[in-house]
Amino acid sequence: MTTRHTYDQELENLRQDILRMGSLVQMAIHDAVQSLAKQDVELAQKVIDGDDVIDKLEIDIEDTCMLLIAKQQPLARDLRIIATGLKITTDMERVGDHAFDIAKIAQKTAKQPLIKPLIDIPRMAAMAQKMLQDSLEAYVNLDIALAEQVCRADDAVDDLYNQVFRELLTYMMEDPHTITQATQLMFVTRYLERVADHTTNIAEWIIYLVTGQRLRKK
Amino acid sequence: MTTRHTYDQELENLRQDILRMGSLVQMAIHDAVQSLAKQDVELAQKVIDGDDVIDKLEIDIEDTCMLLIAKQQPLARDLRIIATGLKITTDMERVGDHAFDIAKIAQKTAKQPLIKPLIDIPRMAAMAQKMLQDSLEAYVNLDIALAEQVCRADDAVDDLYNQVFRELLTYMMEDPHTITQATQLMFVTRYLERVADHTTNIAEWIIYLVTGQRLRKK
Amino acid sequence: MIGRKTADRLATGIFYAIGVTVVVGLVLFVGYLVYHGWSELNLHFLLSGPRFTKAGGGIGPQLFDSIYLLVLAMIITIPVGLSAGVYMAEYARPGKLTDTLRLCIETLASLPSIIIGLFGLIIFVNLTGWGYTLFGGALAVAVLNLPVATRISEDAIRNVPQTIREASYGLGATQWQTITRAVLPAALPGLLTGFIITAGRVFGEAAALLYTAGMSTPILDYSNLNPFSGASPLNPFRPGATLAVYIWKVNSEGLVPDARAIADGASAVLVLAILVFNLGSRYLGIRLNNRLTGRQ
Amino acid sequence: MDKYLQTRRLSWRYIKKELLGRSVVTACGLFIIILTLFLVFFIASQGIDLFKDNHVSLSHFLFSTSWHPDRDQAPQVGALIFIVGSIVISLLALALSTPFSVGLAIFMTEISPGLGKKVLQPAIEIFVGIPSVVYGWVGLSLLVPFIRTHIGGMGFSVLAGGLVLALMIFPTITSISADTLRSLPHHYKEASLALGATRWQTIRRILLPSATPGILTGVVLGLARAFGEALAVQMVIGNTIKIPGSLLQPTTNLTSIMTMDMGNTVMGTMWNNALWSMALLLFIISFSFILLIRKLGAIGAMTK
Amino acid sequence: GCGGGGTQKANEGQKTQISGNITASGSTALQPLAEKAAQQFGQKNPNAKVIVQGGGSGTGLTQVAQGAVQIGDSDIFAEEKSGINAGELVDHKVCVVGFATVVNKKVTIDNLTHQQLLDIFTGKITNWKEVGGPDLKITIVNRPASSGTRATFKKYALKGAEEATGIGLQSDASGTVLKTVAETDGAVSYLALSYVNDSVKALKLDGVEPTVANITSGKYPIWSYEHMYTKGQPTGLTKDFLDYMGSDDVKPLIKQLGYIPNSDMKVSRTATSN
Amino acid sequence: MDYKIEVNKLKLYYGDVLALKKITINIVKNSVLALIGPSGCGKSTFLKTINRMNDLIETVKIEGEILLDGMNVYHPNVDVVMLRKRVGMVFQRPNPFPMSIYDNIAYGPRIHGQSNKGKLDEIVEKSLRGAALWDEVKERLTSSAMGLSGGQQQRLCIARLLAVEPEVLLMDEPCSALDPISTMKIEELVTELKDKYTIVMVTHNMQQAARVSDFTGFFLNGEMVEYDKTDAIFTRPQDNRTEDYITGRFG
Amino acid sequence: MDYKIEVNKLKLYYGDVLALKKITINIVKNSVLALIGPSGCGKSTFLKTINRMNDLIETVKIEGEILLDGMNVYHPNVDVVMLRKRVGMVFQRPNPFPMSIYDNIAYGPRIHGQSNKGKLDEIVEKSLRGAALWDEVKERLTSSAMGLSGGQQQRLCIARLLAVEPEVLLMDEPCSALDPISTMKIEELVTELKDKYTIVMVTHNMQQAARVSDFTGFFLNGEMVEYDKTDAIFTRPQDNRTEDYITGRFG
Ligand SMILES: Nc1ncnc2c1ncn2[C@@H]1O[C@H](COP(=O)(O)OP(=O)(O)OP(=O)(O)O)[C@@H](O)[C@H]1O
Ligand SMILES: Nc1ncnc2c1ncn2[C@@H]1O[C@H](COP(=O)(O)OP(=O)(O)OP(=O)(O)O)[C@@H](O)[C@H]1O
Ligand SMILES: [Mg+2]
Ligand SMILES: [Mg+2]
Ligand SMILES: O=P([O-])([O-])[O-]
Repeated sequence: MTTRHTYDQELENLRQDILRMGSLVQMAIHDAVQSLAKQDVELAQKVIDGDDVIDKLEIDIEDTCMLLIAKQQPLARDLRIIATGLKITTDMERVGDHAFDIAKIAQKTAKQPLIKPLIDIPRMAAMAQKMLQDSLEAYVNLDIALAEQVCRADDAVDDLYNQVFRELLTYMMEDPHTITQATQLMFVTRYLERVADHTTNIAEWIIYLVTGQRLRKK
Repeated sequence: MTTRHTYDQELENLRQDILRMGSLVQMAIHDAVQSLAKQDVELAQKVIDGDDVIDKLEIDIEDTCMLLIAKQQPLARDLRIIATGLKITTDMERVGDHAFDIAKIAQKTAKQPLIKPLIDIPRMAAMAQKMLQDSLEAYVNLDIALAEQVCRADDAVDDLYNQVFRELLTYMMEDPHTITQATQLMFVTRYLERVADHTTNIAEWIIYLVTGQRLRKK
Repeated sequence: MIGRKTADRLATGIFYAIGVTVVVGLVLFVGYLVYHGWSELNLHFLLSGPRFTKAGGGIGPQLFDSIYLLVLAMIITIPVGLSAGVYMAEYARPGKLTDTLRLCIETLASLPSIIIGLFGLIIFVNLTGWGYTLFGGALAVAVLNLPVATRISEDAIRNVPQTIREASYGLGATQWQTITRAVLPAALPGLLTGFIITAGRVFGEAAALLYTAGMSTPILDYSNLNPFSGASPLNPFRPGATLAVYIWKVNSEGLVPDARAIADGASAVLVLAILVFNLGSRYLGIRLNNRLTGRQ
Repeated sequence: MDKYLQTRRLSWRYIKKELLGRSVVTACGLFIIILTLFLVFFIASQGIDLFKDNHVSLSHFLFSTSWHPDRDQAPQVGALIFIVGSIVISLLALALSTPFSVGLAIFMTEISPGLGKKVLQPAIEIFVGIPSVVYGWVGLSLLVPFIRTHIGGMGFSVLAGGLVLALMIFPTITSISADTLRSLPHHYKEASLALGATRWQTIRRILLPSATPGILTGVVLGLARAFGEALAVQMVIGNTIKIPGSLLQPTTNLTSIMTMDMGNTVMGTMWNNALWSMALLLFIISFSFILLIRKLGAIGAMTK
Repeated sequence: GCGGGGTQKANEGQKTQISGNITASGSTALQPLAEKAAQQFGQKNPNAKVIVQGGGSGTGLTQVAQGAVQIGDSDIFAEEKSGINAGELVDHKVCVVGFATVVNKKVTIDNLTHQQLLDIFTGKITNWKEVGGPDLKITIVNRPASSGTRATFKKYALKGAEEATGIGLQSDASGTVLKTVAETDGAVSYLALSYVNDSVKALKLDGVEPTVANITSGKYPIWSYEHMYTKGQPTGLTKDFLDYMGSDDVKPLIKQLGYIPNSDMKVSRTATSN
Repeated sequence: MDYKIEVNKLKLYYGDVLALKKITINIVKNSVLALIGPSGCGKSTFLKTINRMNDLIETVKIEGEILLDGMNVYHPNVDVVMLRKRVGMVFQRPNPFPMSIYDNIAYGPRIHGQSNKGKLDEIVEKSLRGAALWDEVKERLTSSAMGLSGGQQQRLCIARLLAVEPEVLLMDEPCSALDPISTMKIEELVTELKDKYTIVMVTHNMQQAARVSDFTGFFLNGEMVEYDKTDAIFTRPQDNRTEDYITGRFG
Repeated sequence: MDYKIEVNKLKLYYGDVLALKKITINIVKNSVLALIGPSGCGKSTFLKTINRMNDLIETVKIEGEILLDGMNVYHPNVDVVMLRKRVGMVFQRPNPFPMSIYDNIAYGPRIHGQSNKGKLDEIVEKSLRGAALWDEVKERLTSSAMGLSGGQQQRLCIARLLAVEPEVLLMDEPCSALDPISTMKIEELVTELKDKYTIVMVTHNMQQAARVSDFTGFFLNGEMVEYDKTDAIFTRPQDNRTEDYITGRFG
């Protein structure tokens, strides 16, 4: 039984907000890639519009963290929860930005048919999304093993990125008409790679949250 | 006269570390773009090696912030200094990452002659760098006007980015042989655009640091 | 020069010696009184009246008068002393009047009891025309004890934390309500202990009574409880000798052959009574305090 | 909403209760003042008659040893013998009891607080309460014969008076000294010991100096009690109207002569007036003691 | 006033029955008799209380004059006491009491001449051997100067000579004197005969023993009347008691306690006679 | 907003010393106002002017006005005793009366004339519940209140106030004598109480002010330097003196 | 590391009550060790075992050993008086003697036999400087120490200790009776003093422990639950009980 009801409630609210932001971001990535693959302009627009919500949520979470620090003199795990909150929102917001960027590209590419049906990009997106999902789950359950798994998964995304990048390069060389679209898709893959990177960061922060140990960046 | 010597000393140390990280990052961007322009592999390597220092500095700064929160129950400006420290290190680290990425590209492109002498990219780099420098200066002097100027400068970088992007696209279309290098350069411009973005973030945090007001993200 | 440790040990030894000496001395003193008075401590001695020329008299009337005078004196002292104490602790503002009052109380307290006795002789005995009366004695003793009672009341009331008053005012109580309902109940243990000790003083007082209440007790009719009847033990306007006075008298004027035994016995009774007063006040004070503070 | 804050159109019960209580206790305070003033006035007016009506000079009263109030011609009322007797016996009592009192106070607060609290403190309190006639009685029946047979003289003596008084004021001085020592902040001791002082050093250099005003207050109170005590002393000092040549000689003092002669002399006579002048003198002395104690109290308060 | 006043009224209310409350105070020499008599009186009249206090003759005279008591007991004539307005007091001589010079039992002599007594009490003789006794220091035990006993002793034994001050002891009351003389080697003092017992030795004066016979016949001079003074003529209970004191009921008591009934006296004195 | 208390240009003198300098502040109904400031700045003084506890000090002189529900509490017709009933006060050290728990709570109603046993029982239970103490003490209402722990005593004092149904609660450093756990409990309680009462609380603990209050006023040398929403005061105070104070730095 | 004090399996009984349960801890030379824990957990008790102030309590029984520079302080040959000179103690409430500032500082040297006026002057100045008090009091060395503010008094007490040249300073909640500014000053002072002394400090203020100490020990019910570098304890305690305590939550 704890004696700090209000505080605990506030910490719980913070966690919920972070999780909500996480799912929003995850959903945004998913939708963005979908809109790209399905050339669905409206879905893309939805993602673009949704970015504001995510940005606002980030600011709210940051404010909450600030107020908690001001009020509660957090120490130990409480402090780590708050610090983690402050840090991973940056990463999540960036992921949201990338979703926004992808959605923008989706709107641009929607005007022409796709140079080829997208397979690897959605696969990459799925991987990144899974990582995001896992890290959120790790956050919920304070599951270090899962968080470490997320960190490892980044390599697979990187491999896929390199593969898709080379593929698109080949397309471009073969058919200069595809250049515009291919460069766009190149950026998309780059973004997805970044998303995975950010997610890795988040996972690392989760490990810190649980253990208090910072992983040295690779 | 203050009565919290140790605390003030620690806050000052934190500021110094943040500034040091800022200049390191700024230098890294400068060197990376130089190495790209001058096809200087060694300089690029230096940037790549230097990234570890930046990453380590980030972790140190974060730890300092955490300990300050734990020890000093920061409020008001002190709290904002620390929160700002926690947040802008992420952005700076990202800028450092981009320098790293550019340096990597510099190493790749160094094998072939450049498709054209780089003019706009160094210009962009200079602009981004200037923004970084200004924001550091704004941080030192708690100069809101300067910070706001940094925010506005981002638009110029964006414009330049779009211009260079189109230019590179044209190159590629005209001469598919340039595609590989052009895509690399495209990423470089994209990175520089991101650097400017991050710098804008930093400037926004500086405004927050001084006024306590969060700017709504555009 | 001796080392500081040696000095320490030496000093400790000396203090122990003093402690032991005093304890032994005190035990001997009480032991002496009780030992000598022991043979007298029987019901007959305690209840029967004195004899003038023959041995075997008791101290019954004196014992009764001691208690009765005590009651009379306390009936006068407590209300006045308590009220004055309340005034000092609650109403008196720092200033000339309060200073004067305090000085008066101290002056009164320091007056030798013989002076108060002589004062009583002239005022309560001669001027009023009452002659030697228990009431006059009670008044004299009241004068003697008034400052003590006032000081005890004031201290006990002052010792009630200010916070209690604030609490009461904060709840919308008037000053008088605060005093009577919050402060005095809180001061009760202190008041009780103090008054019992005051009572002990009355019980043992002699000098002030020699000239006011007289030195002998008339033969009384203990079945007559009408306080206005001359023969009634309850008539306050009759002379009466308290135990302490009786010891004095037996010693100075007594023709009784067993004067010594009577004085011994009466002394023992007095000492034991004081013992009871002290222990009683301690016990009551502690119990009451525990009740108020919730300790077991 | 106004109804709450408005004056309750003065409830008389409320006012009465407040004012009545206040007046009663104030009256009691005033009563004490009046009583004291009356007493003082009374004693003073009685005491002054000797000089006013009988035209005895103050210096004769204070400094002459010639006490012949019963002479028909030129009665003499020099009170010096009594004054000296009072002083000598009181000082002797003080000299006898102070070292023991302070020593015991230290013993019971510092050396053996357990014993002090459980045994000595209650014992001391009981002894404060023992009536003076009992002390006198013990003095008369035990001390006087003892002195007579084992030390010398007639038994009735300055020494006997001093001892009885010493015994009487011993608990007073002890309990006030012990209270003072006890009320010294506990941390004085801790601080000293923690600096590596021995217990004796701590007592001598910290506790005693800090407690001095309080101890002195106790001593003065003891002195006042000794001065004013009547019966116990009178029973054992012999009441010889003579300045004692040694501790073993009898003497008399102010209170004794007053107890013995006051009742037997007629109001208004020179003899009686002389006795009242002694009462006045006694009052003045005890009043001076109060002033002294107040002074000491102020000093004590300053060091707290 | 409640005490005295109420008493009088109660008296007037029921004339048939004697009741009420009066106080007599004063002479310690008379006190034993007064107490005993009051006790007897009380047994006879259960509703009447006569309270007897000591205090000394001076006290008795002073208090009766001030109205504090109804009866003032005295060993001396009111006229002899300075400061008393004897005119308003009414004298009731209840008996005569004799006084003896008493000494500690270690003193082997049993007679002193007048001169010797004078010399002893004026401090000229300080050792018993000077008067034929053992080598023992003389310790004088005096009553206070205000005592009636002392006044009588001074007047008749010492012929009015002033005692030396600063020698010997002083005891407040006769009882204490008795005890002190009994316990102090070489002590000498004087006591009413009613107080004298085996613990001390009573001395002859000029060879005359302090006995009732010698007093009534006028051979032994140290005696005095025991007076009961009232302020104005006695009334009510006071009068009843004084009447009782003079009645035959008290005579046996007087003798028993060592006093001498007035009627036995063959000599008499007045306030001014010597 | 709905103001419970309006303070207009309040000045207070202790003798000649100006202890409160033109304080003007509106206190929102059902909110918690925290007063912070260095020792001796006048927080307690200000608090006590609201229920006129300062009347007890003779040298006090007051100018300006304090309106409680629009009525000036310093109006000569105001019955101070009724005012204090409406504006209750909790002190720094818990100050239960040395009586039973029950009698403590019943004290207020009794002095205000309630003597019906059933009613009193009801009030006692309700007040104790209101102060979150009922469950802890219901088994021992007749035992002495002095036997409670410090934190319980402080809640008892609050319950005792609630029993006279005040509208405003003034709290002068109510937790400064309590351990951290009890402090937390009182803070939780204050948060609950503000639904029904308007609360003004002095505290030296910045974080406490930040935690429990809606508004915060910063006093310095008898002046109200800054008054704002609590979140604003503690993250972005406008006045440098406020900043210096809450960050632990002084001029 | 260089240990100043080694505590091995220390047990302390008050009568039959075990108040310290097998405490084992090594205290690094020239470091500040903070002891934290709930009220009554034995912090003060532990502190007092080090300079044997517990000897004053008769019921105390001690097992295990405490080595000061390798010497067991409970060895029968140890001179307690000298031990206390080496291991000085600062108490919760400032406890200057009621004498002048000068005499307060000179007290220690004097009882240890120093009577040379020049030497004493020197010691007084040096000690006051060491306690960062010299500048504030140098003009009034002969005035009473009781006239100083609480914070100054506490520094005076530290100066008084320094005058007997101790090696270890034990501080039992030295700031709990002080205002925030004085607290800061003492904290600054402690930070300076650790260059020369080994300091063990009890505090209830987590942040204070975090601020001034190098190591922190957490006591609970007479047990040393956790002992680690301060930074670690306050950001990542290993034991859940420590975590609960420092975050203000209790079982
Ligand atoms: N009864 C009084 N008489 C004269 N001056 C007073 C009185 N009470 C307080 N003061 C002065 O008024 C000023 C404000 O005191 P107040 O008690 O209101 O301060 P505070 O802010 O509550 O301080 P703290 O935080 O120490 O409780 C102080 O300078 C104080 O000395
Ligand atoms: N003299 C003593 N006799 C008996 N028990 C004692 C004594 N002193 C302390 N104790 C008990 O020992 C335990 C530890 O007390 P200690 O004073 O060391 O606690 P603490 O941690 O310093 O607490 P606080 O934070 O309140 O100062 C407590 O349970 C206390 O009741
Ligand atoms: Mg205050
Ligand atoms: Mg402790
Ligand atoms: O008491 P006396 O009989 O001596 O007057």
